Amino acid sequence: MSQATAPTPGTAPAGTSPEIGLSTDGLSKAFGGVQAVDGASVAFHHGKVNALIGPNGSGKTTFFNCVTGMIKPDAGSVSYRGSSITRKAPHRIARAGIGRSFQLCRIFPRMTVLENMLAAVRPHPLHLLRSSHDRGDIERARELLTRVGIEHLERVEARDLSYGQQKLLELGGVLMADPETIMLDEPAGGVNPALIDRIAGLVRSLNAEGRTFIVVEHNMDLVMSLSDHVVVFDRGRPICEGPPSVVQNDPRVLEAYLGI
Amino acid sequence: MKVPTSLRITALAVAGSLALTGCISSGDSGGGGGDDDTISIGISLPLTGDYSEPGKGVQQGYEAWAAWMNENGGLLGKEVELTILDDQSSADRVAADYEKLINSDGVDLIFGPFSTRLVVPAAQVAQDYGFLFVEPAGAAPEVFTQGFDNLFYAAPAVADDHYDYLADHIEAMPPAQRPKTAAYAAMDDPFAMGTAYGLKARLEEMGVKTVVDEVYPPNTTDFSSIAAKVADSNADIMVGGTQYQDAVNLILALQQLDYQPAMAAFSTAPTNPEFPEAIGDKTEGILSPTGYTPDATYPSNKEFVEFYTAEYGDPPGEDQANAWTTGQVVAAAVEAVDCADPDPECQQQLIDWLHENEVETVVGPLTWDSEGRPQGAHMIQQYVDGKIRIVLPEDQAEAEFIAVKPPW
Amino acid sequence: MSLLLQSLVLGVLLGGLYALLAAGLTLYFGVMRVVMIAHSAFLILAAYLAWFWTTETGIDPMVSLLWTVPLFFVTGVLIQRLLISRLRPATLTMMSVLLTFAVALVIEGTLGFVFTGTQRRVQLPYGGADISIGGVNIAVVKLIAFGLAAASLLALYLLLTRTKFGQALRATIQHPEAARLVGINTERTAGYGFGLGLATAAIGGTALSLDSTIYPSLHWHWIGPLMAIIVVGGLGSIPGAAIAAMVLGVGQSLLQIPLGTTWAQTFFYIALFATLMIRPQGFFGGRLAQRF
Amino acid sequence: MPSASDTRTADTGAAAAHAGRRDPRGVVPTIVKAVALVLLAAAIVAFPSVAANPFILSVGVVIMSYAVLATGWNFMGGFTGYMSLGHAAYAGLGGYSTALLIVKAELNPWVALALGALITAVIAVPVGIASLRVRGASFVIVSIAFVLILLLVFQSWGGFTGGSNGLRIPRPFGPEVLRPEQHERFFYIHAALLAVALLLWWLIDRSRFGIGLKAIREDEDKAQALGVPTFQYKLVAFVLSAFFTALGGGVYALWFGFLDPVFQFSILIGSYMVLMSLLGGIRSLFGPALGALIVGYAVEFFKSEYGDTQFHLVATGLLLGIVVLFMPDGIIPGVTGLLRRFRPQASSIREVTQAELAEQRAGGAHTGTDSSGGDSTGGATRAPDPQVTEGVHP
Repeated sequence: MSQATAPTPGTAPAGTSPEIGLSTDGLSKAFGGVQAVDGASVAFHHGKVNALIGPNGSGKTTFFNCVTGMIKPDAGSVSYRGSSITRKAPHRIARAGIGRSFQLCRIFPRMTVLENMLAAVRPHPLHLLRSSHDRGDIERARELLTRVGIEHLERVEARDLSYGQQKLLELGGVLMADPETIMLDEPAGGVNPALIDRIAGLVRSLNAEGRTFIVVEHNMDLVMSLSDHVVVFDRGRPICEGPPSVVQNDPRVLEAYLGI
Repeated sequence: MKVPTSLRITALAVAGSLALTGCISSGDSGGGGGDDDTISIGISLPLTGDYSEPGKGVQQGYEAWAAWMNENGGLLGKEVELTILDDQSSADRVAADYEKLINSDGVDLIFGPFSTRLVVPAAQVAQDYGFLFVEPAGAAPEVFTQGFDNLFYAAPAVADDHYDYLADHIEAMPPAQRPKTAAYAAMDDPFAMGTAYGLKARLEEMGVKTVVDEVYPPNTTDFSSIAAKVADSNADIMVGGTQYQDAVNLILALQQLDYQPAMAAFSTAPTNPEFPEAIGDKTEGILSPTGYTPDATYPSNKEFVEFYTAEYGDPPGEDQANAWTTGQVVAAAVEAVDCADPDPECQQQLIDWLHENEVETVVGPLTWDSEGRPQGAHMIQQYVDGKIRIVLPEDQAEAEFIAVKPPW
Repeated sequence: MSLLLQSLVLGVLLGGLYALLAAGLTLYFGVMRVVMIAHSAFLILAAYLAWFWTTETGIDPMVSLLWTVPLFFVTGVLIQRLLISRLRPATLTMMSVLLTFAVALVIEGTLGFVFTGTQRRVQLPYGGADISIGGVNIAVVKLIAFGLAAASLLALYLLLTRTKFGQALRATIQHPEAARLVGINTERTAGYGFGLGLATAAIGGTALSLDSTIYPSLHWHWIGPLMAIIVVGGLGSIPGAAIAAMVLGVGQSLLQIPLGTTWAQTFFYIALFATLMIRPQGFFGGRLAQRF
Repeated sequence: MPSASDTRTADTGAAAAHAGRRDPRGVVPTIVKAVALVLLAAAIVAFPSVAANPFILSVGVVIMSYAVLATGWNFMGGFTGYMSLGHAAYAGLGGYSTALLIVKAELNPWVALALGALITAVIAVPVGIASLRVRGASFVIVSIAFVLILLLVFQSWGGFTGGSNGLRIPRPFGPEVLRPEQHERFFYIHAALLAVALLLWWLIDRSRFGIGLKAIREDEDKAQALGVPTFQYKLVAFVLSAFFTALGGGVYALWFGFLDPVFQFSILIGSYMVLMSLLGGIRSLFGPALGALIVGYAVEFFKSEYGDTQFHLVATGLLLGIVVLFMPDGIIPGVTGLLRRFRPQASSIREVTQAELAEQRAGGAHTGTDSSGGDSTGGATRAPDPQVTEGVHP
């Protein structure tokens, strides 16, 4: 497909030094003898669509999990907008403004689509016993469901959705929590081309509204067309980064992918 | 969505079970109290569960007694019919069982359950309905401090007094020959602890030093640590507040550590016919209190032993005797006041009569204090030449007391 | 002093049996993330089989190992295949606990049904025999039980470290996804892991029958300490479990001197709570607890 | 028929449809619901006078107590999916602390009951912290271990707890209240407690807190990633669960009048709570109570019919195994699903979405077409991906 990095509306012109949102320093995580993330220091551009690519097993998902607190890193630090979120509980990181999706799409299977959305509402402790079917929340949920295109399914249990619909629901749920930065783990994995386009369109429009994206993705066409900044992972650490066009031609990337 | 359906299902189930409640009560044939020519007696026993094994002895005793009564003209000329329910060795069940026996099966009289732990909840139910409650197994001192005025223990003595003759005997020894130190190990069970601590109180009074005092949970299977302590203390007398298997385990563990006391006394276990099998030829000199011996010369005992042996092949043991005694005690009261029905007035007459009279039983004549404690004492048995014999008190002794136990 | 030494020896002997059984529990948890509540029920079942064997044939209970170990191994594989693997992965941990709990109840009930609640003990000619070394008396049966446990643990260790199957098993425990990627059939491996775990229960049960009374509800008495051991050792770590078993076994034995039997038993649970409060991943290795 | 009326409202416009969709069933089911609730309440109120004799009434008290305990258990098990096998610990603690407050501190029985449950809740906090910091396995292990440790402590600490001699609790009502009347009063007290527990469960079920808890049950990682403070939520649910279980245990203790550690801190009682809840359905408000009714009734029935065997353990085990393997959702959802399958109007998602697709293709505009039929789960299969065509929408 087109490899042109179409300038996305609302982003700063190329050349100026980018604002850093999320960054890690020397992040490491080992499972048994396997060093899944190995001293990774990465800085993601705020307000942009960042892509994280790399061959299978290069530690991208583990990196994601360390950043979002799902796994406690062995060493290193993570900071977001200038404050450290290292080893913080996942919900704190979420509340700091980082939302994420999961590699194999995860929704709440035995809850309705609407409930899936409402689960992302963060009530004030004093309002915990208020009905979850708050009118304002529901309206917002419906808006977002409409935006991702599954508003007609709001009363269906999530497990009865198709995989594609579940992916959209997951994205909707992430949006419901209203995060500044959204980390997507293989948003295009296992879905058909039409839906990929739809998801890409959503990412673009949300980015245009000022949301930062960090996307792990294997679909190179999508990565190249969507992202402003690409980080390439191999063996648990970044080996190169830059605009898509630069990264694409970097010999180290070829080497990592082809295993030369 | 799910709520109304679930509600409907629940409502349906409630309605259904309301309609079916009859099943629970009418399910058991039992013995209708309304029958004029039978007297039905309700009993709950641990037929399954942790207390099921000793519970069986009580069951046999009860059944033998009922059969004997019916062969000998019945009670008040009526046939005796037992309704035995299984309490699954559980306190909740034992209470529910008596509740059922009294209300649903309409029994005329009730007999007590087995095991101290089940006596108190059962006695509560009996008390609330005004029933006489004679029981074969609640010997622990605490049973009698609960304020039950309807409760009578159908055995010669409560747990604390089981070793009285042994204590007397030691006290009578010249001070130089008395044991100097004593080790106690008791199961955490009201009855077993009661026996050991009854003796402990007496021995301490006469200056025998307590060097080990261990209580172990009923489910203990590894006695090596307790045995290590006892062996380390090298006490002159070893007292075990035991039931059955725990005594076997404890003795084996003591043997493994090569501990040789001059006296060794264990409650309950040594009177069990399987005990010599489990211990082998190392039983010589082991002491044990007992409330019953088949050789006793009380008038009714001969009949009992003959009848029981003919029925079951073996002579009766202590549990069987206590059950039979329970039957005798209740029967004596029933014959004396000439009534046997669930009416509170009749039951109160039975209770009052027992408080004031002595009953001849297979374990001797029994009287009770106001709280239901029997006023007798247990005999002391000892393994002599491989057989368990009465050695104390001397006027009933079948064999000479072995003062220094041979090594085991 | 001699009491201390004696208790120490007793603790080590007990710890050996704990270690073997805890290794079995760890295996199940490692391969399937399953807390196998029925482990100790199978332990008691094996002890009953050994007792039954000896009372029926008069042959030493240890000979029963020849058929109980293969039987238990196959049973373990079948349990994994037919029961555990039917559960949904999402709720596996919880539901497997309930399922194995149900298995434990069925075993306990069946034992009570068949053999009644009577306490049983194998009668051995050498039941009360002892060896005296340096003022310490060691019961022969305890020594045999310990030897059996130690030999089995060693065999298990060699199997895990020296064989191809052992490597596959360890890979499955540490990183199932990665193991699948390198071509290990993790399902089958998990089944064999389960079988191995249950085989430890067969050996442990036979060892137990030598020196202990058995009754159907005895398994509750074992499962508590064993679960405490695997948590303290770090869920999923076999060496961790073995070390924790030794430490806790000896600790319990020594604490009995000042505290008495009952309070000494609480040592296991205090260690369990302390571990979860201070170091939830366990003190000796395993980090699986973190995620499961 | 409800879907038909809904579709009509839906046609009036998307916004109106959304507003009117709060209850997709419309008016009729609400009435059915209310009638069923009234009938249920009436049945419970009437039970003591219908019961043939005090024994039947006492069985009713026991079943009611089971219902309270199982519903208490379900505050944790149902909402979060964390299955405690050791909830007997909290029932026992509730019973003992109530009893000890009466016996030792000579408090009024009802004050003691409330205070006892509060004390139990306080004790549950550190236990919850220890067991909930890590996932799944530790929780179950601690739940069992806690029962075993309490058994040891209450057995050994005889001077305070009565130990193996047990602890008798004086009657809360005077001696003039005879036993049958005690049964009746305690039946109603249990019923009232059950009503309170059910009300709170229902409140939480529809609350924001509840939706967070359910999210934890469905996917804890995901819930965390969405910002649900999972540990805190779980802890609150756990303590609440312990509180109600303790109240249940306390009321039972007042009724039964005697406590023995062996029977209070019993694994079997905890497993009954799990079995009842699972059998009835842990996601349903009335599930645990229904399960209690079934199990409680079955226990009595089988005992009186088949009596003296150890088989009740095997039966409990087999039933639990069957429920776990084949109907982990319990009876209520199972029957609900069955009913839906046989309801002719029920349409599968496939139909709904395809109908919508057609509509969209034709009109291109979103209508708030009713999707209440979509709550049919029975024959639903994965719908074909409507996005294949919808993808072109802006």
